[in-house]
Amino acid sequence: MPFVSSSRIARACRFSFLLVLAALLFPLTSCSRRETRVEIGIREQILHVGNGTDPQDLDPHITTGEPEHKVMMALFEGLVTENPGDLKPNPGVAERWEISSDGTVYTFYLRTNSFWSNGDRVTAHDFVASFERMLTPALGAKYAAMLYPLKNGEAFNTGKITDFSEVGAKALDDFTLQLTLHSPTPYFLSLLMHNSWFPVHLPTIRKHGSVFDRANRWSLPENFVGNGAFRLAEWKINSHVRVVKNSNYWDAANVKLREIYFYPTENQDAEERAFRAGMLHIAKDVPQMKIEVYKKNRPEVFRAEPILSIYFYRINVTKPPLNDKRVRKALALAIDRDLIVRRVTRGGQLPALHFTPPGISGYAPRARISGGPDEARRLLAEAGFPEGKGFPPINILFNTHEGHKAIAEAIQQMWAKELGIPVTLRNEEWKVFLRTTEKLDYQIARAGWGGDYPDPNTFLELAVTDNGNNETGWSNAEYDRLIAEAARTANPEERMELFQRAEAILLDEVPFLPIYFYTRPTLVHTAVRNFLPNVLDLHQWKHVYLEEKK
Amino acid sequence: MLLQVENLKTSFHTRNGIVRAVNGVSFSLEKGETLGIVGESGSGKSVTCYSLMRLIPQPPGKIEGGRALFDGIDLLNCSEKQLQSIRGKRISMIFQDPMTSLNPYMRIEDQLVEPLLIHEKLNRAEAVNRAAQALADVGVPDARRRLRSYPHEFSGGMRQRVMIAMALITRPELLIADEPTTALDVTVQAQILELVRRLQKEMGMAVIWITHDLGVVAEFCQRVVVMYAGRIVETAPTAALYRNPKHPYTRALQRSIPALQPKGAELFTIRGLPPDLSRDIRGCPFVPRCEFNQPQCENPVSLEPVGEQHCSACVRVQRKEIQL
Amino acid sequence: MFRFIARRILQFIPVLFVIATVTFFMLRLAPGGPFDEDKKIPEEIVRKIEAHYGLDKPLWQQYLIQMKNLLKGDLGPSFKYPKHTVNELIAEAFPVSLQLGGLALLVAMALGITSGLIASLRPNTTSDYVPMAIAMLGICVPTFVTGPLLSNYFGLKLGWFNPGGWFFPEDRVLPALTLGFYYAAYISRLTRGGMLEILNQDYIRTARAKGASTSRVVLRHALKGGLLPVVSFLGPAVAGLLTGSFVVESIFNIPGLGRFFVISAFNRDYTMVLGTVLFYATLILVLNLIVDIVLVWLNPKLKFE
Amino acid sequence: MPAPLLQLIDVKTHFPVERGLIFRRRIGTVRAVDGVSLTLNPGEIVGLVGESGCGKSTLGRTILQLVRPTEGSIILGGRNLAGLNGRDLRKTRADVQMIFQDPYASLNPRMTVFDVLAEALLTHRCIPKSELYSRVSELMAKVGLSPKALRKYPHEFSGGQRQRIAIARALAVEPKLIVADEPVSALDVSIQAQIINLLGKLSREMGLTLIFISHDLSVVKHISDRIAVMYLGRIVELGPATQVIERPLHPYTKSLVSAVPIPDPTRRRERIVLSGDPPSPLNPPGGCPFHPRCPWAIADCAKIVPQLEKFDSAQEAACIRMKELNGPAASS
Amino acid sequence: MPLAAEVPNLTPSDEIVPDKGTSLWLDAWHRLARNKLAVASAVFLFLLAIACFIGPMVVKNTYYAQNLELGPTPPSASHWLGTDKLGRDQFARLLIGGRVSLMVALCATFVSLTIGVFWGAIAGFVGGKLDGIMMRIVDILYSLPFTIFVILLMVFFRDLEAQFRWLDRFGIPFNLLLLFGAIGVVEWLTMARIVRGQVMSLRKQEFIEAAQALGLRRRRIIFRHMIPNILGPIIVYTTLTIPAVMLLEAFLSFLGLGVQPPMSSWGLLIKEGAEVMEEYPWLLLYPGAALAATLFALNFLGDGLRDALDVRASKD
Repeated sequence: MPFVSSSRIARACRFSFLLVLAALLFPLTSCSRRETRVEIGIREQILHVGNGTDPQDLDPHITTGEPEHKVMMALFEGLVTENPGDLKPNPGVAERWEISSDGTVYTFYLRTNSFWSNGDRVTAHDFVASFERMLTPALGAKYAAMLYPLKNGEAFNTGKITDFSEVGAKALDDFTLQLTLHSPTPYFLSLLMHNSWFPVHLPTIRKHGSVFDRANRWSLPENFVGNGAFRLAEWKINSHVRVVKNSNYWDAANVKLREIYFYPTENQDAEERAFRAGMLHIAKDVPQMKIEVYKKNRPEVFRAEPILSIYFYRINVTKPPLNDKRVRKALALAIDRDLIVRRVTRGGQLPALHFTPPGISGYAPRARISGGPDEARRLLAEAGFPEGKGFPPINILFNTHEGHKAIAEAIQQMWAKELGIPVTLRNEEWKVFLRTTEKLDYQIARAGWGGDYPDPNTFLELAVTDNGNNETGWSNAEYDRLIAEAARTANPEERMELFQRAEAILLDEVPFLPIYFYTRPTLVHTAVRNFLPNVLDLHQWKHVYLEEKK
Repeated sequence: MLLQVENLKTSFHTRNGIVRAVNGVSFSLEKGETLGIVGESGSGKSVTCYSLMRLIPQPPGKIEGGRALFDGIDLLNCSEKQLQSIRGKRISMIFQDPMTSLNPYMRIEDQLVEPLLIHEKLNRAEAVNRAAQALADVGVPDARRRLRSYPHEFSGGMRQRVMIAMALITRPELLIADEPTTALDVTVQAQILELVRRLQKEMGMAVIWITHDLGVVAEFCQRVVVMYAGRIVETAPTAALYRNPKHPYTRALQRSIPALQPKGAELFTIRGLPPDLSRDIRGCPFVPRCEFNQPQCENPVSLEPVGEQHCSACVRVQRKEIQL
Repeated sequence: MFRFIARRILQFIPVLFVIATVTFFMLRLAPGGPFDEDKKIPEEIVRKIEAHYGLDKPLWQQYLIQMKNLLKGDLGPSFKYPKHTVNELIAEAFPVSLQLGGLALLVAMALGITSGLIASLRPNTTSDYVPMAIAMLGICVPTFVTGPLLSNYFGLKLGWFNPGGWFFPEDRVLPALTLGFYYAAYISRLTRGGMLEILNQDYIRTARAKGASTSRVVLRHALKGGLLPVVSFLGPAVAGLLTGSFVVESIFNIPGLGRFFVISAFNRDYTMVLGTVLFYATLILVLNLIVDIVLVWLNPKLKFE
Repeated sequence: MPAPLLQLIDVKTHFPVERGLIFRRRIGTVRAVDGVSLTLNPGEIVGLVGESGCGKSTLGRTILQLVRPTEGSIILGGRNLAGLNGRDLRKTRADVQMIFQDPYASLNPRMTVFDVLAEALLTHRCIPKSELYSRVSELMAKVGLSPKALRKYPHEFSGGQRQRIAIARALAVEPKLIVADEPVSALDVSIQAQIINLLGKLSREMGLTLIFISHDLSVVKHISDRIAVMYLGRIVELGPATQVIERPLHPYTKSLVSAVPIPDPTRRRERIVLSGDPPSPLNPPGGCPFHPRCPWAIADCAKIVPQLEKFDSAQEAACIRMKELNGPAASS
Repeated sequence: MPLAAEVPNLTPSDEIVPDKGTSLWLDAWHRLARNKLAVASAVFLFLLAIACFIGPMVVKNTYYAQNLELGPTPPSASHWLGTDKLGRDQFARLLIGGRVSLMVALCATFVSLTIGVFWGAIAGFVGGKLDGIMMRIVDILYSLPFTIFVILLMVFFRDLEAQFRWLDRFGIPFNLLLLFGAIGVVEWLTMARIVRGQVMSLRKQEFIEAAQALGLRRRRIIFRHMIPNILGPIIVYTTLTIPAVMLLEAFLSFLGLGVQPPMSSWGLLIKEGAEVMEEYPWLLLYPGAALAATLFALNFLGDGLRDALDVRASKD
């Protein structure tokens, strides 16, 4: 027991305690009810965007991710750009283009008033040099394969030839660029919108080191030169990227936004809070459990647009019992996809009864996974497991994520209920998960796939035997043939027909078990204009502007 | 009369009941007098003095009653503020264990000047001068430099000197010394005794010297109070007490000291153990251990004069039934 | 004292060496490489990238090169952020963590010490039980609960602060409170324990016998000794405040080092992980050293041995 | 003359003071015990007195090998303890036991008396289960404790009783020698008497050899056969108890004796008040270690290290002026 | 416990022996039994444990049965604590989660007690170079990246999983064992430090010297004389770390090490609840309350245990 009578000290302490609290809360006296960032933004044409993960780099030849792509869409302009909304090719640096009748030679006529942010003119040579850089093996560009449709592109990239002049990219003059393709690639113009086709300013790159050095620091804000509607002003890792309007841009007169801030928002809850607090105009994601709240209370800011992505399970077809397609089909039929999208994912996703997502013009898959639980039970019995008897426990592997877990839990229950088969779940950390699926060390594994361009090929080529992303052990000669033939076919109708047949095989064999097509639940402030929904969730920032509804 | 304590009662409220550590103690002290309080551990001698200064940890301790008039102020009932102005200014204390009684985290200087800063409102420089002087007065060599030291850099004896310097720096009227030499070597004890004697003479203060060492009392005190089980059992001028103890306990105590006994002979021992103070003791608390006990000893007793300035709480002595 | 510090710093070397070695091999053993992605990249390209970072060499060579670079203080390039070196990334992110941790430390000390003091002055009364119960709650409520709670309440409901971000001075308040609260709980308990012990010491009685007022006794005499347990706790605590802030950094979207560390571990950003581990290990060692120095400074009885 | 039980030959216990960046260097030595030679006969009680810091406790712990000596031999029953290694040492531990000063710290607060004593009994000997209880009771009875208290914990006993338990524990292993380090300093006067009586009785009845360390001269005088006075790690005077106290030879002993207050106000003694504290054993003064404080010191005292010299048949002291100061006349 | 077992002959034939089984532990037990708060806490924890281990087999709702159409609902008659977002009964999930969390707590306690106390006691008692090395090892283990370590652990032992399938029958998936291992690795470090500090201050005590003088072996001195005397801080630290361990489990399960869905644990429930605290507060409230109540009970029990083991306190 202390020797001190304590009342006075206790009072003093309580007082100082309050003092500390007061000191801590002091700033709020000055900052309650001030103008929010969003409000200032609307006034000043400054857009604040939640952008998912932190961009790793802003060098279009190095990066592979979507967040980087979105930032670079502001910083660079390719030959063609997306038409907001339907993503049809629009003129970009190329004012117009001509396609040869066999569909293998593209001639682009560049606009003469396109400038780099340092004032240099953008020329056809810039594009050729950029493609060369992209394809040079020493750079180790991960997405170099995006340029493989170019004649000899793959050969150059894999070192089989070393002379770039053999590659199908030529500058006929300063403003005429001719690209020769290896085979007619109907979606070629869509490909050009990807950041791997963006031009880079080689003199700048050379100034900061070797052109083929991944670590070349030309893409840091102090060195950066781009040709987009905006230029890079600030890049604070894990904090934000700030781009400001590029006055040298050829169409600068029509660019209304003065600045765009891109914030990394890995934590969706934090992103949603930031949006609610008026710190973001656009929140890239909405936490699952908040979706209904927004749908109900603030429908004007909530969007859930379908995007070109599918959520599916890979099935390892190399081991019993999953090597039996009847079993796989039974599994596919026993899933109540409607229930999953309504009650588990809740984001307006579409139940996936086929593999290629809807929204690709000219292609709507005819084949469907059809039948219900009864059919599933029949198939399972046929395969030798009536009412699931004797069915060995199968495992669903998913990478660590709340959402994946919930879906796996739901499917586990559905299979147990409808088919009577025991299912275990297992989650693995992302990189471990990648290795496990790669080694086919799983039975059923969660997967997702987003299209790189609006064409069935970006989905259906996955299941081709030697495709690195097949990862199911499934191989079908007829399927491979159909996809290969489609690649050689220039006639769109014929081509689509080939894809229809391929997809029918895929749905009959079920190496991929489709679950749902993604939507991108997004929160967009009502003042954001010209931010049009599209299936790739790509937005040309030059069209976007802010204006408060009257 | 400098201090008059009347019927002081202090108890501790513990989980195992109320321990009546001091149970009706009365004594008085003249200016400049040296009073010894003798007793074994648990006899309440220290609690008595802490009660006077209200330094009993509260809870569990509680001063149940009594008065302690110091120069007209009742120390037991005055305000905390008034008491604080007396503590360390007019009444000072030194404690048994100089190792633990000095704050190990503060320099000697800061501790020494504290009474001056509190009570005399001196500025720092003056106070430090006084502190250096006080330290030199108690015989700490190289006082100015040592002011900057920490307690652990001193030996036990030196630390006790520091304690004394600290206690006397305000020239108090009363010094209460709670076994200040128990933890020290005999040689150092001798030094401290000499020192206090000298300072007492210089300042003319009164001293209450608490100890269990009859030798120290004999050398140092004019009058002695013997305590047992929270009560005073005997009080007398030193010489009278030693020559002619009037309580069986005092007598037994004396006989158990080896110094007063022939070498090698069996020492006198008091049988049994001190009483449990959480029990209510109605009669003489020494009864169970007393060699002279009789049934009448179970009746309440009080301290009565049995000689010149000599009081005893033994009924049988009071009735002159026994001669010790 | 100089010798003491010098000797301790020399002792860091073998410890850091072992940490670097074990971390290096642990990282290489962990499945998944820094360039694995769900969309498979052609094998040759992966090899090119690996060659660029020297990952194609035999493991022992990589190890030697890495160690040599570490000796030079070069933590290497980041795999995730190809345009940045690990040194730069740490230099950019650490000040943020430092600020957050420092403020959280202030919060923890201010709340912890005052509430601990209140509790210790009247043990076993309401003014003891209430702060201690709160402290106990503080220990069992994780930051991933307090963070969103504070953010929702003060950020959204009351609108006093931004619910996240690291742009304005007031953005520091909520994260610092979140992070500090947990430690405040511990400090509060330690303060109470330490003060209870000190207030029972003889020298407190001495101080009172000198006529010192209660506040003087507590503040001048008891506090220094009573806070010793808190100070010894601060070594690991400060390290924890700086390293353990991943959750808070993520909840409040703060560009701090904790987030880097965890994300780079998931990305298998070998150099970044190794760099941050070494950085943190050094930090912990240095903090422990500082705590030891402070302990000696606070407690004159101790000496630099 | 029987064979000595214990022989200390030039025992030194030094503690190095080390510093160094990586390789630690010795920068000084605390000479806690600095060349003590002493012989104990069976059944003898030798008192060891001196101020705190003089090395008397260290000497006691050195004899028990709780601290290993730096130099010298400790020969107990013909065997040099100083040279033994761990295993042998543990076996011979039973031969010497210790009673500590603080009865509150020397008993494990979480062991009952029975556990304490049973552990001691079983450490070196095999005692059948059935006998254990009676043996423990026996021990308790021997030190004057009721066997009923066997299941109690130390805190339930008074200081004196605890010291009895500690004595019982020491006796349990049937040691040849007991080192009692200030066994009564922490006790009240009346209790002190009981313990002194008990130790005296045990020594007489069991022929126990005892080293009795104390700073209280009257207690030491009362119980000991011989007294050794220590100062700064050395014995400065040695002789029969009464003689040393009543006719001290060494100036240090003289001042020590004179400092003891006499519990009788009628008797006064001329006091030699020593100034200051004993010097630090880290840097002991050259020559006679006492010379800086000695009222009779002469120039030579700072140069010559005095050795113990016989004054008469029984008493010896280490002072170069011994004869001069005491003279044959003083020895009457 | 080796502490009590090492004293043979505690039951002498002589019948005068009062209270024959008395040992520190039995004594502590009696004292503990008198502490009402501690007893209430112990009863609470006991009932909780019973409920968690038997409850899931008894209650009518299972922890895995979903009702997707129902979704998250607040507490009602059919679901006492409401349902989670997949429409599962929160009460049943709380019980099954408690099973895991309590096992984790037990394991962490066990590991930190065995390794931590042993390590710290040896380092503190022997001292010198050995102490230096042992403590540097602790430093190093502190600094290693835990996440990577967990991933490694998970991957390396994955292949062994098949051989430990039989454990599933007892409700202990192999994964859980790995989880215990991972927790064990971190949990003993701080304990070792605390114990070391305590042992070092105890080493100079006279009764330790007395034990040495008796010629006792080091092992016996450590286990019989030192450890019983530092139980207080050990118990207090243990009770304080248990909630931290339970939350650590959530992190590890999140990484894939630990319980696999649809099983759950309090840590996971709290983590999931925290994500929806605005919309469905009961999903955070009940698991949180369960954890807090357990912590409080543990704390009271710990304090009671400490007091009970402190033989001196009983007479104050």
